[in-house]
Amino acid sequence: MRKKIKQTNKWVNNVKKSIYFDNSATTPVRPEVLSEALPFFLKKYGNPSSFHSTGLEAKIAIKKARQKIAKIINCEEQEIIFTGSGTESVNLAIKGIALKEIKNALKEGRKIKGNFITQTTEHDAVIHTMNWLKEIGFEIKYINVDETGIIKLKELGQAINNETLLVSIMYANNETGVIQPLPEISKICKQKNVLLHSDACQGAEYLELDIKKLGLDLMTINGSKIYSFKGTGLLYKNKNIILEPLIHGGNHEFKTRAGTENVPGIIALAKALELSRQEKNKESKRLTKLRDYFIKKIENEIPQTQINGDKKQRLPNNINASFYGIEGESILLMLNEKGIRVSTGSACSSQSLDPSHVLMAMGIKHEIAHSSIRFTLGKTTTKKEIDYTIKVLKESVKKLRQMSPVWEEVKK
Amino acid sequence: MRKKIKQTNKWVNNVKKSIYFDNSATTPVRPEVLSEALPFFLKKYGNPSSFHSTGLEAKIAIKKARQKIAKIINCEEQEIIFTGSGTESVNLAIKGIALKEIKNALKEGRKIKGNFITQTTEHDAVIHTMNWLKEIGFEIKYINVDETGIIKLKELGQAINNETLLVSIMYANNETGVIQPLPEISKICKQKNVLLHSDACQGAEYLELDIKKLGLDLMTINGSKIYSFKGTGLLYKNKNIILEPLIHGGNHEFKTRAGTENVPGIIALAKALELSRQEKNKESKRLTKLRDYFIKKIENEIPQTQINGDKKQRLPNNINASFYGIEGESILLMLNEKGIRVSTGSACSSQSLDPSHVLMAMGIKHEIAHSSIRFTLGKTTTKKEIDYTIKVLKESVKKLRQMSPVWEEVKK
Amino acid sequence: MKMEGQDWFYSKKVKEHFLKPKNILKNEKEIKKFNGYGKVGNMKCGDIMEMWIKVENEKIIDCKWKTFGCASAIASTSMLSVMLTEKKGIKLTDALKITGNDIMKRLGGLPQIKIHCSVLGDQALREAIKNYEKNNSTIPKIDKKIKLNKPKLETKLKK
Amino acid sequence: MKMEGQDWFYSKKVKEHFLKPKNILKNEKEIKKFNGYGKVGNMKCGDIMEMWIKVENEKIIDCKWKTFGCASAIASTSMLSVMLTEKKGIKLTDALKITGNDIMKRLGGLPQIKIHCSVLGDQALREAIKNYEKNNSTIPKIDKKIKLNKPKLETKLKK
Ligand SMILES: Cc1ncc(COP(=O)(O)O)c(C=O)c1O
Ligand SMILES: Cc1ncc(COP(=O)(O)O)c(C=O)c1O
Repeated sequence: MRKKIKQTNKWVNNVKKSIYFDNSATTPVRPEVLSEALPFFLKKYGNPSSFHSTGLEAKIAIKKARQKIAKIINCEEQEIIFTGSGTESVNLAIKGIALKEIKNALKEGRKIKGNFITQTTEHDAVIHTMNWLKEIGFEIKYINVDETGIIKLKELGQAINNETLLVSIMYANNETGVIQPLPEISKICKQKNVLLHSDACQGAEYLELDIKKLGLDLMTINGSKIYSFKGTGLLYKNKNIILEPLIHGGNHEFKTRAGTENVPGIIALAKALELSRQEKNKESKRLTKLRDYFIKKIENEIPQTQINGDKKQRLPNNINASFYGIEGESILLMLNEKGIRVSTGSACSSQSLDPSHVLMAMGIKHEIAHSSIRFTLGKTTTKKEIDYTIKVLKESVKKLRQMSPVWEEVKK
Repeated sequence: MRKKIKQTNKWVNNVKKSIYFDNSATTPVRPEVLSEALPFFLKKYGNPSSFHSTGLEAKIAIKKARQKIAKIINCEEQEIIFTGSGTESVNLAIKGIALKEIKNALKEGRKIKGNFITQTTEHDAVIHTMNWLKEIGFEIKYINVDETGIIKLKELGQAINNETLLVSIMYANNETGVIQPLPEISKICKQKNVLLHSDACQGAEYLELDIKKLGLDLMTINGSKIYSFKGTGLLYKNKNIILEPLIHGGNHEFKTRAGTENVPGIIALAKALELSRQEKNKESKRLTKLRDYFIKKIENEIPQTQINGDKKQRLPNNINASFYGIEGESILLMLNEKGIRVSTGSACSSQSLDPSHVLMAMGIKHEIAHSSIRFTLGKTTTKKEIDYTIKVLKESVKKLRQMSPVWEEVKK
Repeated sequence: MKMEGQDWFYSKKVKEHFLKPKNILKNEKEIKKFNGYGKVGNMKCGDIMEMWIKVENEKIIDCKWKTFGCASAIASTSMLSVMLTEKKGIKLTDALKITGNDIMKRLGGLPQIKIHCSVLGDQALREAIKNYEKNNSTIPKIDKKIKLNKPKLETKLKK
Repeated sequence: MKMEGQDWFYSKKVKEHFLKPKNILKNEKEIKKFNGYGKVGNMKCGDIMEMWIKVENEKIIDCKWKTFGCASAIASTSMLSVMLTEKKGIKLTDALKITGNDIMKRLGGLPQIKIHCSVLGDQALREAIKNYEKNNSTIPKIDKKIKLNKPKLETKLKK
């Protein structure tokens, strides 16, 4: 089976039928990752809780995966909680803290006390969780970012008080790739003696993950962004923190998250993290070059554009650009016609008509936020693909601008 | 890839290296199920929320899977919520109802009102969720079962009152395979105008799943018990019920469960359910025969044993037997040495020393509960395997009884 | 793939009109030809729509438009412009009867969330007809100043 | 596989002693040979342990046992019986010094939750020694009545 999958290193060619510049939405699974996990579907299918050899085999495999990850993020085995997604990990981190206060308030028949602090460009997983906490009575404070997308540290320091239960600041932004200065944020939190969680889903493939260097108490990672399985995630949780579970049942995951372990998914997650660590430096360098090349091309060849988010403190694979006078969704669909898969910074195309809250939080005007496109490069990205994309992009933008009533004005 | 996996119909042979009688703990993934899902790891890897062709491909695949399942359980598409496990589905059903009251109580700064009703032989997913609700102030009522493991319907009728928020009764028991009379339970709930959830994880492979015939408002199914992926599950939810989500984030699953969809897992779940429906009648007959043969053999060849749970109203693949005078775990380990994988009805072997709460709830004595073994047959089970197992079992029981101080007494 | 266009991605017709929109105003010099002009805008979905019509004998005989809008806005307006001009023109009274729904039908449907886009061209058309009636011969200068809605971040972050 | 026995499944030694336990009392007629008898029981983990010892010159020179217990109870007691008899017997004073920990070490460890099992044999031994001392020559009849703890379902279902 292994060999057969390895053969599928035709993978690269298969993937290449289209140019996939949406790696921040999700990545394909790497063949090495899949082949590591495959035996656990068919042959080593035991339930890790089963008290026989088939169960033991699965139990040991999970333990090894846990050890592997513990080494990578520099923590202890029991500090890793496997979950069913990045979103679940985020929810577990935040609500796991909140539920302790919720329990107490209910027992005492009183209203909620306490506040949570986050910032304005977080992923929906954090924002909607916070909104829910707000609804039930917690105070939620959103720290602002500057025009480059980086958090205003001073505001953070001022916001923390005695009633702060948790600070949650993402590692790298999913729309702009902008990287938050976690060590500095951690310093502030430590000074004020407040717990810090970071949603590191986007950072996990390319950035430092040593939780001691980053200074984190809780950290979320998922599989679907690091060439591993969708529906997998983990939460690093400092062993001194006890979280109230979201999902009750059997005594799995150190009683923090019940349910039969997703054995193949856990094996895959560990393998993917391991590979990403091995390739991190080289791949980051390669992509940074391609990214900067891409950005330069856009700036040179397409007039009236802007790159959104800090150009240095950003993921090596992220380009977020606004093309004045036209709508992101239209650009996206034109590129799609030519086999190029991208995303709008704006959420207009998905289930909401509002422009990207991330770009808006950076003070970018409404219509410019609506004009944005995110290109997120990946393992298989080549310079050739970028050149082709620039060509198609140029034509598409031109065509759309011709039919835009705004363009004539913007040009001036 | 498909063909290659199909070749793996060596599967049967691989699996056969051991005799796997622990199919209620988890099942291997069927090759047909894996091969259906494989393309969604490597090639069709899009995020269903992505607004381009790669995303659309995944979105449509999920939609088709949802339609397939909706047809099988006789509901509408939007009534199926995909989750990350059976445990999560159970939690979503129960807490999804409870959280509405929790929210109101917190807003009003008062204690919790309302009760939940379940029964004494439920899975830990239900019991520990109920215990948590109890802790925060809900009233929890446990309906008793009779000595065959079947719920006392009269008690249920009496327990329901105006403050009842939900009744949750499992379909088939995971330890004894005993089947609860859901249509009758539903009648009682409908009369009293109370919602009914059923944990159907164990029933999904063999029993009727038409929610209209069963009369359910909510139903939990998972992948790991029906020859599909671990870490997958679904909740059927009547469209008139609005559940408070456990996991907040993006607008996935009709805003009831956030997080990037586990595309391969969802495809696999639908395929497995489809196959189980096609084979249900034939396979149930085949297994019922084998089960009854197994039971007769035990009763005839091993003295001083008892079968736990109703012999008719039980899953076609479940045999739960107590062997007086000796401990389940010791039998399990002796069988394991001979390549036979079983489970103790008692939880002694796992993380708790208490005897099975299921058997105890049926009025079975402590030491007899400790003497139980569960055999759960599966797709690949043959009569030969049973004959071999009986032989090994006979020897093991004899050997253990020889060293038991209780045996001499029990014999009389 | 039956599902296309029904509830998510666009129908074939939408795609066609999006990729090759009909009756776009390509050259500002053309404007002189027209005797009715309408403009509507909704930056909430980044939509701005301008439409020019030429009316003769109470019939629209030509029509051009421009939009800063998404694919459904482009396709809807393109389709509307075809509906207005396909049979050698349309009576003003009939033009006024065209609804977003009619446009959507011709397009083979739009996703739920994009339905409002089909109304945009329709709205611009009404404005253009009103403008024609008010001021039969002179076309007002194009108003370049676009009013933008103030961003409301609060809708997402519940502060 | 380093992990075996450390924190979950059993060590090699445990397996060995479980599958081939040493010094089991096979025949009730043997009982006559012994001059010390102990019995402890804990139905909480389904454990009951009986032990017979033969003492000569303040030395245990033979030892047999029976158990209704799990694999770790069986292996621990088997190991204990070996420790008692391996070097042509052990002084009573030394026998009394053996702890559950000593047994566990010889077994290569036991899972956390099973540690108490290693104490069972040890406890039965103490009872047997006490019995020997109290009543040097006569061995009491085996008490067949086993007291069982009342099941406490409440521990799981919080009613
Ligand atoms: C009856 C029953 N309910 C719930 C579950 C929990 O399912 P999962 O392990 O997928 O969370 C199981 C199996 O573990 C079960 O047998
Ligand atoms: C920054 C960030 N956080 C959280 C998530 C949620 O992860 P998942 O889809 O695995 O739930 C994502 C991706 O969707 C993300 O990019």
